[in-house]
Formats: sequence, structure tokens, C-alpha cells
Amino acid sequence: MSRLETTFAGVKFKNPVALASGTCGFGREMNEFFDIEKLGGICSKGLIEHPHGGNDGIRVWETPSGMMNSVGLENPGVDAFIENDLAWVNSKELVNIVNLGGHSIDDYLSGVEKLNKVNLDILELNISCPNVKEGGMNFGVKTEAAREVVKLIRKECKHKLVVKLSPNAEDIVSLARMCEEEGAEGVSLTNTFLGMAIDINKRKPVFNNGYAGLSGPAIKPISLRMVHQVAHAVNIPVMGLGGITTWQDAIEFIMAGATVIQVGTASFMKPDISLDIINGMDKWLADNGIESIEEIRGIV
Amino acid sequence: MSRLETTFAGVKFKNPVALASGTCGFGREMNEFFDIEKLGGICSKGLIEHPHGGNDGIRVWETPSGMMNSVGLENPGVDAFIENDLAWVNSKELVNIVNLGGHSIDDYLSGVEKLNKVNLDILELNISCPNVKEGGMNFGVKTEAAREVVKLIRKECKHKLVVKLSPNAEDIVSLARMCEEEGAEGVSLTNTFLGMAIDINKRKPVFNNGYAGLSGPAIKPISLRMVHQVAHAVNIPVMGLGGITTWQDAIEFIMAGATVIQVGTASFMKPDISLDIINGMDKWLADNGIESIEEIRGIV
Amino acid sequence: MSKVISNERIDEDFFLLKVEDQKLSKIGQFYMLRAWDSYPTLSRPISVYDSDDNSVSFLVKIVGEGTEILSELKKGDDIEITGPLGKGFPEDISGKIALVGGGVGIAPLFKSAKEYKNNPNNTVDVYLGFSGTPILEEEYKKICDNLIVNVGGFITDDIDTTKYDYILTCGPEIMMQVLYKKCKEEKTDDRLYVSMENRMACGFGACLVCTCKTNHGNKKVCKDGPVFLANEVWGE
Amino acid sequence: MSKVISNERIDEDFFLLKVEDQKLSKIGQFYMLRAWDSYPTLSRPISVYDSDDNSVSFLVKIVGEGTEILSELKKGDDIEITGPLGKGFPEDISGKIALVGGGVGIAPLFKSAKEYKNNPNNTVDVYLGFSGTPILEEEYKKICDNLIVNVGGFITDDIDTTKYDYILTCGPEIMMQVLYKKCKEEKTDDRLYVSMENRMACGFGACLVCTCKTNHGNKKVCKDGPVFLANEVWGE
Ligand SMILES: Cc1cc2nc3c(=O)[nH]c(=O)nc-3n(C[C@H](O)[C@H](O)[C@H](O)COP(=O)(O)OP(=O)(O)OC[C@H]3O[C@@H](n4cnc5c(N)ncnc54)[C@H](O)[C@@H]3O)c2cc1C
Ligand SMILES: Cc1cc2nc3c(=O)[nH]c(=O)nc-3n(C[C@H](O)[C@H](O)[C@H](O)COP(=O)(O)OP(=O)(O)OC[C@H]3O[C@@H](n4cnc5c(N)ncnc54)[C@H](O)[C@@H]3O)c2cc1C
Ligand SMILES: Cc1cc2nc3c(=O)[nH]c(=O)nc-3n(C[C@H](O)[C@H](O)[C@H](O)COP(=O)(O)O)c2cc1C
Ligand SMILES: Cc1cc2nc3c(=O)[nH]c(=O)nc-3n(C[C@H](O)[C@H](O)[C@H](O)COP(=O)(O)O)c2cc1C
Ligand code: FES
Ligand code: FES
Repeated sequence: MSRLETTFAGVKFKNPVALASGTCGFGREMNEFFDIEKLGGICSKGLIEHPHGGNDGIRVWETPSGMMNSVGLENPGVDAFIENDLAWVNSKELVNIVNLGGHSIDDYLSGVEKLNKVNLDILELNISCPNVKEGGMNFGVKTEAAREVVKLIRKECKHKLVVKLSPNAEDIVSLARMCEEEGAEGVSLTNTFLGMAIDINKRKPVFNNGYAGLSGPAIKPISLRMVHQVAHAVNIPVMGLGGITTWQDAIEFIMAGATVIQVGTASFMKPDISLDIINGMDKWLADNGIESIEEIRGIV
Repeated sequence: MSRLETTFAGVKFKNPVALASGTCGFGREMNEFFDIEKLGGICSKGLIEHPHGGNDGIRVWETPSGMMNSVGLENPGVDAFIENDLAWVNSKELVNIVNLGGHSIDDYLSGVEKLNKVNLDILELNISCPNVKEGGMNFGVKTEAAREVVKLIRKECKHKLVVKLSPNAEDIVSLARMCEEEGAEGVSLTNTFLGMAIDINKRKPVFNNGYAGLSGPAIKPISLRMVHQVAHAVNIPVMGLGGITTWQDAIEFIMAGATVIQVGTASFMKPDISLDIINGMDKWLADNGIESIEEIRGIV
Repeated sequence: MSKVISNERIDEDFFLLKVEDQKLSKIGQFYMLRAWDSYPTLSRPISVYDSDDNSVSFLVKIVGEGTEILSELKKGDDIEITGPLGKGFPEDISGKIALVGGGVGIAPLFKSAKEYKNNPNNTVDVYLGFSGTPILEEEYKKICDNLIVNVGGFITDDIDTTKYDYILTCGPEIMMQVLYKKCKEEKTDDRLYVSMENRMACGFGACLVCTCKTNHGNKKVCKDGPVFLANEVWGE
Repeated sequence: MSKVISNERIDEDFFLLKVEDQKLSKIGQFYMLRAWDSYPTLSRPISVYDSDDNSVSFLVKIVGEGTEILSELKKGDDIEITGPLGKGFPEDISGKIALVGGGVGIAPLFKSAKEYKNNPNNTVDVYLGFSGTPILEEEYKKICDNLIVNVGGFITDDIDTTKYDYILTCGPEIMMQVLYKKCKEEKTDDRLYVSMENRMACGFGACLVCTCKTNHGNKKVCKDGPVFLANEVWGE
């Protein structure tokens, strides 16, 4: 399968397919369905420094060709992750991407500090969590507010740093450029789109939080456009995601400029759909006489 | 049907359902399928001052629960519209909303000048057209750039003015506030989302323009969220649209704060789907003992 | 991909779907069902109604888009069934067992009753509550010691919880909570197991959308449940 | 909503779908077909293959999601058919008429040939080109004076365009353009009519996504076409 091999910020991926944060736990459950070593990489559920119970009320709502989630970063905390799961993931032959969130700069900093002491391949910084101090506005919406976080984390973090961008950002291209300027090794996009659903009989939002994050095939055209914009604006590599469901989708993201793609919601359709994507890409490359996936990266 | 009656910026709608610009021509074709006087209103295809042939290449692409279009404001020009269609629409008992676009401030101004001389109920100003002079960046992306257009048009335009907002705006709430400040009688949202599709075999974007506008059920959760945000931030009335397909969707938009809703892509599923929406809303109000649609507007 | 063996319409609302499957499921477990490509997005969690060496059956109520598609499946059609999933009812119990179901919540009780009856020392009473026309009465009668059916009222009124060593329930949350209250009053809440329902995405513990608060912290209904001790969920 | 009368599979790729319908269609018109609720988003444009007082038939090639769903319809199933739509082949023509079809583009030629043959003064020759196994040869033979079939080659090689007063074509754009070039050479391009294909959303002239440039300006394939004079589309 060497034609699928690729390198992202110096990290070798046996193939450019990773599972997206929050959709595959820490990999163990997925591994019951298929050998996760067949994957290029895996992103952990978003961690916060301390354990967090997540949101109350309904957490998932199906939408046309998509779903909204309001998990609210439920997670066992960085310590528990290090204690219970990290060694297991590291023992697997795939790129171990750890996704870190936070509700405040302190959250991020203490998370990074702890993760600095352990081995992992890439730290994916999720700057789309609502900033409790600033009234719930995401860190990742305004470029200059985000710069503060990225600058600090970049300084502290001894791992390769990929910043995960929110499609709700005011200007995702300037956000990506900022990440490059601040020395991030890469960016990943998109996170979920802020959406809403209303229960008309209860006359209330479906989600306690009012809004929730939209993912799945519905958003693919927009995510693909953003990946294309960003990949053509920065020189650091891009992980592309958002609605990828088929190997054709994956090829589109690569052609748009992504080096690695992530599969999220689609795994809920079929736990091992990422293997179908890997196999489909490989066959297409072979059928088209393309020797390395890198040949088609960004050609559109 | 009086429980569906509503008033938008002083204009009476027999029901809060209008057809969205660009999805119903100037009403004639629709009228072959059903009596358009059953509608609350109709928005014309986006006009530009002078005739325009629109974009080359593929203009429509189906996506999961949506579609992308790249019509590129093909239109016969304001004069031809006034000569051939305006009287016919005005002769119909429904709110006549004329949608005006432009590639430059001059386009907008001369369009408004011509429309000032005729009768119509509401002028819907589409500020999402690419601004040719500014390298294709939409007028509607940055609040301060948009202010310039809205201010000028508001001064010139003798009709009620509704500004149609783009979901690709950096900050749709500040954009809507600006419209209120500048004296617009209302806002409508959302226009289409900028999306992309790639033909992997041709290794080219599907659309000659690269990107195109995504509409349909896929975007509904995001459009609904934006309508909710905007309706709670301004005191002028809001027309809500984006993926509305069922009467339940329409009620959601009303509860989120829309006074009038528009049906776009859904009409391609069934030309008279707007009548199903009107009837469904009316029945639901009756079944729930709600005497006027205005009782539930903005209650979420 | 599995094949549909049969799909029998019971009445306007319910159908029994039998699918080829060799996997062994435990009582109270469920599968994620999917008989479509990418739309609708999510698969549907459905309990095991019955199973044998070569098949698994589901009792399904039509409530929306997904169950509607499932209801139209015909013999030989393809269906994706992911499972069995979750932690079901306790297995090695013996004594007097009551199974209390409401509406389509009766589904997981069928195979459960059969299995409990495999132990000759057990007595198994089944209580079924329906708001509309009752279904499958004959079938349930055959596999238990006593069948009590309530139509239009509260099945929870019909049970003396003190008579049982184990009480297992599945149905609308409101029904299960009434039963819990009754057990509290009759001091039998320690022996009540509830099968919880929650919206799911993955169904196998990877996404955390199905969380249920318990007094041992957050639990995943799909992985740690759907069956919990009632006291764990509703107790102080 | 209409009902499916029958759905006959011709081979792996093609099927003939017959639907209840009382509307009168003109030759070369099409319908927008939809046998699903809101997914996929768009309806599918399909030409009238044949029709009578109570039905309309479609010859369809399976190419993707929509035609796949249509292929699975069974007698009695519901289908939404919007139409007839568009401006078809010229109706009141007489003389020597050639109908040239390629692939599934043969569909609109069937009813057209039949109708032209209703005028006893007409001679109607049908040319069909297939890349794979030919279909419906017997059927087409019955309704025309001469049937010429080409498999694997270029059907355009088989026609002497100077023999005809009218030449009507439907098929892959490349085939139609080759035919146009030939007509130009043989100075018969003034009598060539082409049925254009384009992606559609509304199908009835309201959305402008199906525009085709002609030398009379932009035309809507769905409303002003699908049939145009070849010179209008490709002429200078
Ligand atoms: C562990 C478990 C076991 C179940 N066992 C059965 C069973 O044996 N028989 C049966 O008929 N039903 C069962 N259900 C309920 C069944 O999953 C829902 O009725 C079904 O998902 C509805 O799908 P739909 O597309 O028809 O409805 P829609 O309302 O269109 O579904 C929209 C979305 O909401 C979800 N949803 C809707 N209702 C429920 C619900 N009550 N519980 C969970 N998710 C829901 C759907 O899964 C889907 O994601 C069970 C649910 C769970 C959690
Ligand atoms: C006026 C007209 C008449 C036609 N008559 C026939 C006929 O009689 N029999 C027949 O088999 N086919 C006919 N076609 C082609 C037919 O519409 C497409 O094959 C069909 O829409 C493909 O749908 P799908 O979902 O199977 O494919 P997909 O590729 O999944 O479709 C995706 C989208 O692209 C559109 N699309 C894909 N291919 C075409 C195409 N070739 N032309 C237009 N839109 C396309 C679909 O409508 C849909 O919106 C006709 C097309 C037109 C414009
Ligand atoms: C249930 C769920 C939980 C998620 N949790 C996280 C998370 O903890 N951290 C994060 O960065 N992204 C999270 N995401 C976002 C996904 O990683 C991904 O960016 C998004 O879903 C878009 O991709 P998709 O359409 O392929 O799912 C979550 C998504 C879902 C559906
Ligand atoms: C084919 C097509 C053409 C459109 N043309 C216009 C236009 O000319 N002016 C405009 O303001 N919006 C135009 N729109 C946007 C729609 O009016 C509407 O804002 C958008 O499609 C979202 O609504 P929907 O999801 O209900 O379609 C067009 C949309 C489509 C699909
Ligand atoms: S449904 Fe994903 S964890 Fe339970
Ligand atoms: S498809 Fe809408 S105008 Fe032709």
C-alpha cells in the first residue's frame, strides 16, 4: 500500500486516513470492529485538563444528511487518559493524534504541560470550545483572539502542533495564516458548523445549549471549499475533514490540498467505513497509474 | 386562513410563505402548476441593471440533501423585467418582492433608480454578488464594506428595503445590525453557502468558477441558527430561509424569530410544495388552538 | 451485510423483522440497523426480540423515516446489522422473575423470558402494557408462567413487586419511573433493572452522545447499558 | 402522485417503467421523475418513451442513485411525475424522416417514430447506435420503415443525410456533434434537430441552471428545448 504513504509535518502516515476526534473514543471500541493499525492515524476524543461531564439534555439530533451533537467535551481528563489509554494507543502502529480542548487559557496550558511529559505523535489543538470567561464565544472565531492561545501553546508545547479550525470562524483563511505565522506545524479543518433545531411542540430548542455542532455529508461541500481556500493560502500541511463518507470524497479533499483526511460522522454509518475509504483510494490510484497520493495533492 | 396573516414592515402577507429568489423565475412558470395567489409573496429572480448571460459550464450539482448552483445572476435586466413581467406580477394578489443584485455600486444604483419609477411591494437587495472591482469578494462579507452599499441604496430607494444577507459573512449579526442602523425595513437570510465540488476524473472543480452556492435541506440547521441569532439582535423583521422543505421547518423558523419564510430549493422537489407548507402550518396552528402565527413568532 | 429472512407486518404500527445472523446475543442486547446507504445518516438501535443459531429477530414500531424503511424490507433484501451491542439483563439469576414491558418496550422481554424459563427453578411472569391494541399475546403466553396484559391503563398497577426476586422493565421512561416509585414504596427497588433508551450515534461507545447520568458517574447507554439497576439511575 | 403499472428490466442497465397518467405528451417531451421523499434532492428528467390514454412509459438507463431507486419500483408503488415538460420534436412535418439515437438517447425516438408513421406520406427510418448489447430492436423495427442498428461503431457512418427531409437526433453530445458535422458537409444541417441534455433542477423554466447558449441567446433546455435546431446551438 505504499502509494498511499504520506508525510505530514515530518510524521509518516502509512495512509492519509485518520479517524476524527470525538467519533472514535480513544480507539479501543473501534478496534473491536477492525484492526485500527490499518488506519493512518487516530485522533483522541477531545481532552480537557480536568474531567468534564459534558452537556445535559439531548446530545444528538439527526438532520438531512447530517447530525448535530452537543456532547460538550465530556472527557475523563488528561491524567486519566494518560493513565488508561495512552500506552495502548502508542502500542499501535498508527499516528497517535491527541486532541486537546479547553474552556480557558489555563485549561489549555495545564493540558499541554501534562502532555509534554508523555509520548504522542501530534497534538491537535481544538480552539473551537466555548470560552467560558468570554461568555461562551469560541476562541477560534476571531483571528487575533485565537492568536493569543496559539502563540502560548506553541511556546509551551514540545509536540508537533496542529490547530483545528472552526468553520464558524470569521475568516478561516486568516486564522490559518495566523497559525502558520505562530509556528504551528499544520492545521486541520473543519470542526462542526454551529446549527440549531427546535422542538416545535415543546417550543424549545432541542439542545439545552440552544445551538449544537453540525457534521456529516451535508457539510462536505462547504468544508471542501474551506480546505481548498486554506491549503492554497498556507505552506503548512492541512488535514481535511467534514462530511467525508466515500473514497471519492477523500480524493476530492486531497486534490483540494489536504495531506491527510479525517473520517468522523461516517464511522457511525459503518464502523469500518474508513477501511472502505482506504481501499477505494488505493484502487483508484492503481487504476489511474498514480504512484503516490502526493502526486494529486492540491492539484485542483 | 386569517390565522396565517402577518405583517412585515407594514406590508400585509396573507400568509408568511414566499418563494425565494432565483428558484421561481418571475412567477409565471410556477403559476402553471398552481395559483400563485395562494402564496404570501414571491421574490423575483435576482435582477441586475443590465442583462447578464450568467456563468458558463455546469450550473447545478447535487449534493447530499442539497444542491449547488452557479447560475451567476443570468437575468434579462431591469428594463426587460419591467416591460415584460412586472405588471403581470403586480396584477396578482400577493406581495411582490423584487430581488436586485449588482457587481458594482453603480449597478445597484442604476437598478434602484429604474425600480423607483415603478410599483412593487418590497425591494430585496442581494449584497452577496461577487464584487468584480474588488476581485470577486462579496459586498456582503464585511460589515463595513456592506454598509457603504446599504447606506447609498437606502438613500436612493423609495421602496421598502430588505437586505438579503449571506451566510458567508464574517459576522452575520453585525451585518444585520448595520442594516437596521442604516434604515433597512428588514433583512432576509440566508443566501447560499459557498461550497465546492471536484470532478476527480477531470481533476478540476465541477464549476468553472471553482466555488458555487449550496442550498437545500442540508443547510437548514445552520440557516435556522443564523436566523435565530439575527432575529434576537435586531428590531426590524426577518425573512427566514435556507433549506425549508416541510411545514415543520417553517414553524421552526417562525419560532426562531422570522416573520416571513421563503421556500427555495424545495420547490424543485415538488413545484407546489409551498402550498403543502402553508396548509401544514395552518392545520398545526388550528390543532394547537393558536389564533395567529404572530403568537409563536420568536418564542424560542 | 446480512439478508432479510422475513418481514411480517403485525398491525399498522408493528412488524417483526427476521434477519440472517450467526452471532450469539445476550438477553437485552441490541443491534444498530441500517437498510440504506448514506441517508438517513444514523443507524437505528433495535433490541433483540428473539434469535436462534442462524437468525435474529426484531420487533419494531414504525415511528419515523428509519423504521418506515425497515418496515418495507422484503425477504432477500440486504440489511446491515451491527451488533449485538451493550450490556443486557442479568443472566444467571434465579427465583421469581417479573418482566414488565410497555409498548414496543416489550421487545427485549421475549427472548429474556424464554431464557429465564430454561432454568426450571425460575418462575417468570410477564406484564405487558399497551395504550392501543395489544400485540403478540399468544406468543408471550407460551414462553412464561403468567402473562398479565393491561390495555389503556397502567400495567404498573397490576404488579405486586414484593412477590418477586427480580423485576426487569423496558418501556416508556415515565412507565419505568412509576414502577420505580412503586418499588421504592414496596422496598423492592434494589431488585429492579431498567432498560434505558437514548438517542445514539455510534451505538458502541465511541461518541458519548448517549450518556446517562448515574450515581456512579456518566454511563454510556449503548455500552455500559442499556440495562442498569434502577437505583443506579434514579437513586440518590 | 401516480402509480407504477409495471417495471420491466431489459438488461443489466436498462428498464422500462410504465406509470398511470392521463396527460397528453408531445413527442420529445420529458417528465421530472421522483420516487422518493426529500432525498436525493433533485428529481430526474426522463423522456417520454411511449404513452397512451392511461399511461406513460419511460426507458431508463441506470447510472446513479436516482435511476437505481427508479429501477427498483414495483407495480403499485407511488411515483411523482411532473410533466410533460419542454418543447419536443417538430410535429407537423412530412416527408422522409430519419431518427438517429445513441445509447439511452433512443428513448424519445420510439413514440416519435410511431407518430410520424401515422401520416401515411411519411417514410421513417430509425438509426440506433449502441456501444454494448443493443436493446429493443424488435420493438423499433415494428414502428418504422427501416431500422438500422450499429453496435460498437459509429451510427453516424451509416446514414446518408441527403436522403432525408428531416433528421432528428438524440444521444451523447459527441455523437450529435459528429452528425452535425456530417450534415454540414452534406449541406443538410438546416434540417437537423437535436435533443439536448443538461443537468436540471426545476425542469420547468424557473431556475436557469439548464441554460444552453444558442445563436438566439441563452435558452432553457427544459423549457425552450430540449429540442433545438442544430444550427441554433452549434451554428455560427
Ligand atoms: C437500546 C435501544 C433499543 C431499542 N429497541 C427498540 C425495539 O426493539 N423496537 C423498536 O421499535 N424500537 C426500539 N428502540 C427505539 C428505536 O431506536 C427508535 O424508535 C428508532 O430509532 C426511530 O427511528 P425512526 O427513523 O423511525 O424515527 P425518527 O424520529 O425519524 O428518528 C430520528 C432520529 O432519532 C432517533 N430516535 C427517534 N426515536 C428514538 C427513540 N425512541 N430512541 C432512540 N433513538 C430515537 C433515531 O434513531 C434517529 O437517529 C430502541 C432504542 C434504543 C436506544
Ligand atoms: C431532457 C432529458 C431527457 C432525458 N431522458 C432520459 C431518458 O429517457 N432515459 C434515461 O435513462 N435518461 C434520460 N436522461 C438522463 C437522465 O436524466 C440521467 O441519467 C439521470 O438524471 C441520472 O440520475 P442518477 O441519479 O441515476 O445519476 P446521478 O449521477 O447520481 O445524478 C446526480 C445528479 O446529476 C444529474 N444527472 C446525472 N446525469 C445526468 C444526465 N445525463 N443528464 C442530466 N442530468 C444528469 C441528475 O439528474 C442528478 O441531479 C435525460 C436527461 C435530460 C436532461
Ligand atoms: C459526536 C461528535 C463529537 C465530537 N467531538 C469532538 C472533539 O471532542 N474535539 C474536536 O476537535 N472535534 C470533535 N468533533 C468534530 C469532529 O472531529 C469533526 O471535526 C466534525 O464532526 C466534522 O467531520 P465529519 O463531518 O466527518 O464528522 C466531534 C464530532 C462529533 C460528531
Ligand atoms: C438556482 C438558484 C438560483 C438562485 N438565485 C438567486 C438570486 O438570483 N438572488 C438571490 O438573492 N438568491 C438566489 N438564490 C438563493 C435562494 O434565494 C436562497 O437564498 C437559497 O437557495 C437558500 O434557500 P433554499 O435552501 O430554500 O433554497 C438562488 C438559489 C438557487 C438554488
Ligand atoms: S451512542 Fe456513541 S457512545 Fe453511545
Ligand atoms: S431546469 Fe430550471 S430552468 Fe431549466
